Amino acid sequence: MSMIEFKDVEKYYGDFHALKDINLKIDAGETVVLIGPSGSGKSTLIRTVNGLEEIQEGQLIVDGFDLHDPKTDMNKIRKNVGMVFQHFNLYNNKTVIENIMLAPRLVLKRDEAENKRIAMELLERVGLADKANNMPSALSGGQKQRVAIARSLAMKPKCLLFDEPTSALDPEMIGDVLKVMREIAEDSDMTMLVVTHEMGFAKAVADRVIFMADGQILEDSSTEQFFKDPSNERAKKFLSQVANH
Amino acid sequence: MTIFNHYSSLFYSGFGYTLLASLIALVASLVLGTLFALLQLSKKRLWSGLGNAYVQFFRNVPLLIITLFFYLAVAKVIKMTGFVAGTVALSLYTSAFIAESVRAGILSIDKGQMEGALANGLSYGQAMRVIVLPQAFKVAIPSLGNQFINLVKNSSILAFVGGLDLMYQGNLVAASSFDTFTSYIIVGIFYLVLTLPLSYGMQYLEERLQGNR
Amino acid sequence: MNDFLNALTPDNLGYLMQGLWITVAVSVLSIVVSFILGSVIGIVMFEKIPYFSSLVGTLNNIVRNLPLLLIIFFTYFALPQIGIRLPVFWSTVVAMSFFEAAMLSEIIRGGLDSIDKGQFEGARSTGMSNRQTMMYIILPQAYKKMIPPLISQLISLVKDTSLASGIVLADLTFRGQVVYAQNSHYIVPILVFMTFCYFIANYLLSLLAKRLDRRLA
Amino acid sequence: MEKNKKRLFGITASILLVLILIVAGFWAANRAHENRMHQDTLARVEKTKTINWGVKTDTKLFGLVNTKTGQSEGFDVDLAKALTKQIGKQLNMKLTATFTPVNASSKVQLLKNTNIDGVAAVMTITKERAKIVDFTDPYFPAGNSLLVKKDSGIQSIKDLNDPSKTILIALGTTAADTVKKEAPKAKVLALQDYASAMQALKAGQGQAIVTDNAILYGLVTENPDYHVVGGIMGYAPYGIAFDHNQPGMVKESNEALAALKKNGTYNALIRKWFGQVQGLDVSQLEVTQ
Repeated sequence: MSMIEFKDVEKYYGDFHALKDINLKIDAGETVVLIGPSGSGKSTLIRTVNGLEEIQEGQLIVDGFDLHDPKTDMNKIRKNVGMVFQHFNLYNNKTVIENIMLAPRLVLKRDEAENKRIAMELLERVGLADKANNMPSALSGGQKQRVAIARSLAMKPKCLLFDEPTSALDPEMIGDVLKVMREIAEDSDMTMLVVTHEMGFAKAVADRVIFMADGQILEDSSTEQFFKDPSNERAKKFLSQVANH
Repeated sequence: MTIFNHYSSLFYSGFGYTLLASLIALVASLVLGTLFALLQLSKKRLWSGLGNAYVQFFRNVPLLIITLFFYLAVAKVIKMTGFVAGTVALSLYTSAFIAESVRAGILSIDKGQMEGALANGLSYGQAMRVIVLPQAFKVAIPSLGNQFINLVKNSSILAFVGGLDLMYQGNLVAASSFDTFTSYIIVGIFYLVLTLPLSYGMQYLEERLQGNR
Repeated sequence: MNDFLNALTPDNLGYLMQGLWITVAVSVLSIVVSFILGSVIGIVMFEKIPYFSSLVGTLNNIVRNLPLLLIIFFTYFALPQIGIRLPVFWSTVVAMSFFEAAMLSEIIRGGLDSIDKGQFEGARSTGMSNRQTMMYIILPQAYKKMIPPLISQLISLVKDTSLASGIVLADLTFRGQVVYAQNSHYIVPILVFMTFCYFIANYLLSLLAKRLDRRLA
Repeated sequence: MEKNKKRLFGITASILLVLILIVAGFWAANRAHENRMHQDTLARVEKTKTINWGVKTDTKLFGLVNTKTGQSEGFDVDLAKALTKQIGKQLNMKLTATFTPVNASSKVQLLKNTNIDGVAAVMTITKERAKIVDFTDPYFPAGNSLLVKKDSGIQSIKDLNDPSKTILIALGTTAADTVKKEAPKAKVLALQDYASAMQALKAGQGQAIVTDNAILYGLVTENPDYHVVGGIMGYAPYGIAFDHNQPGMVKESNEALAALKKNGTYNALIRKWFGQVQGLDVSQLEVTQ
């Protein structure tokens, strides 16, 4: 069963054609990495999946719901689709643990004791149990991003979206975040769609790699195939440039 | 000072009505202002248009005209005293300015806060109420404070419609004692008792908030 | 509808429009005077001259925190008691200028504060005096930033002029009251008409402010 | 170095400013005292060759602005003009009448502040006011009456002597004293002007307006659902007011008023302004020789 399905999707920002004829299917449990030069539409694409961006044409089916249908309740979908952002977007007015507990309390009406237990468990898993009562402003970037991941996991989503989760971090922070992400990919059956420039992570974790440029999907192949011999010329060029760095 | 002693009960009762009108209008305009700020920011054209129209209307029309409208026209249909008419007008007028402050506050909050909350599964309303608005109000405190000071000063509009407030009583005392000079100075001191602490409190808060940044 | 036509006869309309003219005249005169006065006060507060700045600031704060209506009544009714006797038009201009100067001085001080300190250091390092720096470097930049808030202050002025109807200044608001004294059926039409006049005048000003804001940004 | 200079300047300027404020304060207090002293209105009138009258702008039949000319028109205005002319004759000079609009709360203030020379603005002669201003002989026989809704059943002010009732008056009129005397238990609400009072009555904020009968007749002309009841409470005629202690001006005015009554000008004006008012017997107002 597919978790995410794009059918002939088109997206415009005014006159700018941001996504062109996107057709893409991601099965439940798959880990897919989305790469491409900046401005290629990767972020736009991932943001459409939980409705932060609207599409203008085509069909986008997530977890069985058609997002383009105005009758669809976005809140229902977002319950099952978590997202981790480039700039973390932690709630500035809440402590670390409150950041994690808020949505389960308001949306899932999770029992308070249970909520706290799960939140602490998650904090331990990302290695930040001692920061539970700090404000986000007291954390480093890498710590913030790990809290953001814990916050998404607390909703027990079926699908998790990562929008360049490490590109705003100092190099020495990246490892910790990637480690957490890899653990999630390995020990759960969660669907993951990751926009990243970390080729090492892609190679190690992804089932499939999708290459985008100019709002189009140019290559969609298995990880092994992609890194060995991409069929698309631009993908080849991109890979060689990234490898040189 | 003999004037004050002679008419002190008038001054005190006027002060009470001014305080009452200010407090009622404060609460009402805060609620209305927030509501219209949210309307202005709505993605639906109709709602945002409605919000904008409301704010533009009340920002660009004199408070006195609005007050007279309630007092002379609306009161024909819905019976109300000058005090009520004045306080309603004051609330609506101030709410347009508060809407602008709150709107600016909301816009100053990083878009990521809303997106993070939405992606986290919160509904738009929940995200607004629990995450964005509390932060927006904090940012808006200095400008909200200024609006509250203006509100207290503007409550003098009640004098035009028999609103029994400080200014109304001041006019009465000035007209019957003919020591206009002293009467109005006493009225001024009463207003300052309300507005000066607010003003200095706001300055203090503003400096502290700037220090935090 | 009939009431509208009856209320807005050519005579009444002409009478009201003269009132609008008085409203505009008072507003423009007041903004000019208060701008000059407010600049002086604003600069004094900005310069942080020991004792003097805080004294001026305190006096300024007192004026700012009084209702304009009180200041208008005081100027017209109380000042004659010490021999300062002004016609109602000039009395209004004086009261509004005095009050608005206190409001504007805060805007001007804020505008000056917002200029990067590097501008001072740069100018002073080239050998310009404090006064020259102020005149040629700081004030022009600050005024440019202050144009939008100045226009919104002008909008307040146009609105606040209506308060002077309380001392029988024959402005738009007062004249409206005179017209509906002819017949109480005219109250709604006249109020609607006055609202329309004020709204158009002020809305145009606010559009101007927005446009300048965009151009200067 | 510069810092010290600034400091010195600051201290000097502060002391100077405080001194200026103190001096201004004393000067103001002194001027206020001086200003209470006598100024002769007649002398001023003779010097300027004008009499500046305070008149109403919003009172039908007495002083209502004609929007075509922008000038107040009414019995008060016409009488003031006639008086000016007559006083000029008595003083052997040509006097001009000028008019300044006043409202109920500003008329005495302006008189005291000498912005205007006299007040012809439906002003009732009372003992209280006579302590503050000088009145001429009565020029219009008025008294307080009640304006109520025709179906209200209220017949006299006694019906309103109850804490649950509210009586509407205009600010700065004598109605307050009448109400205090006749219906001490009733609540009183003072409005800025008669139009507001009428509106308040219609809105049910009060049960009756108490004010001068002449003004109430003006209100009735456009509000046929209302009528005037309660007779005339106390003969409270209108007088022309001048600043306090102006025997010269008052004497000239009284002579002029008597002359106008004698030569028929007065009656002509009465008929001009009150001839059309329904329910008012004009002959009661006219003077008989």
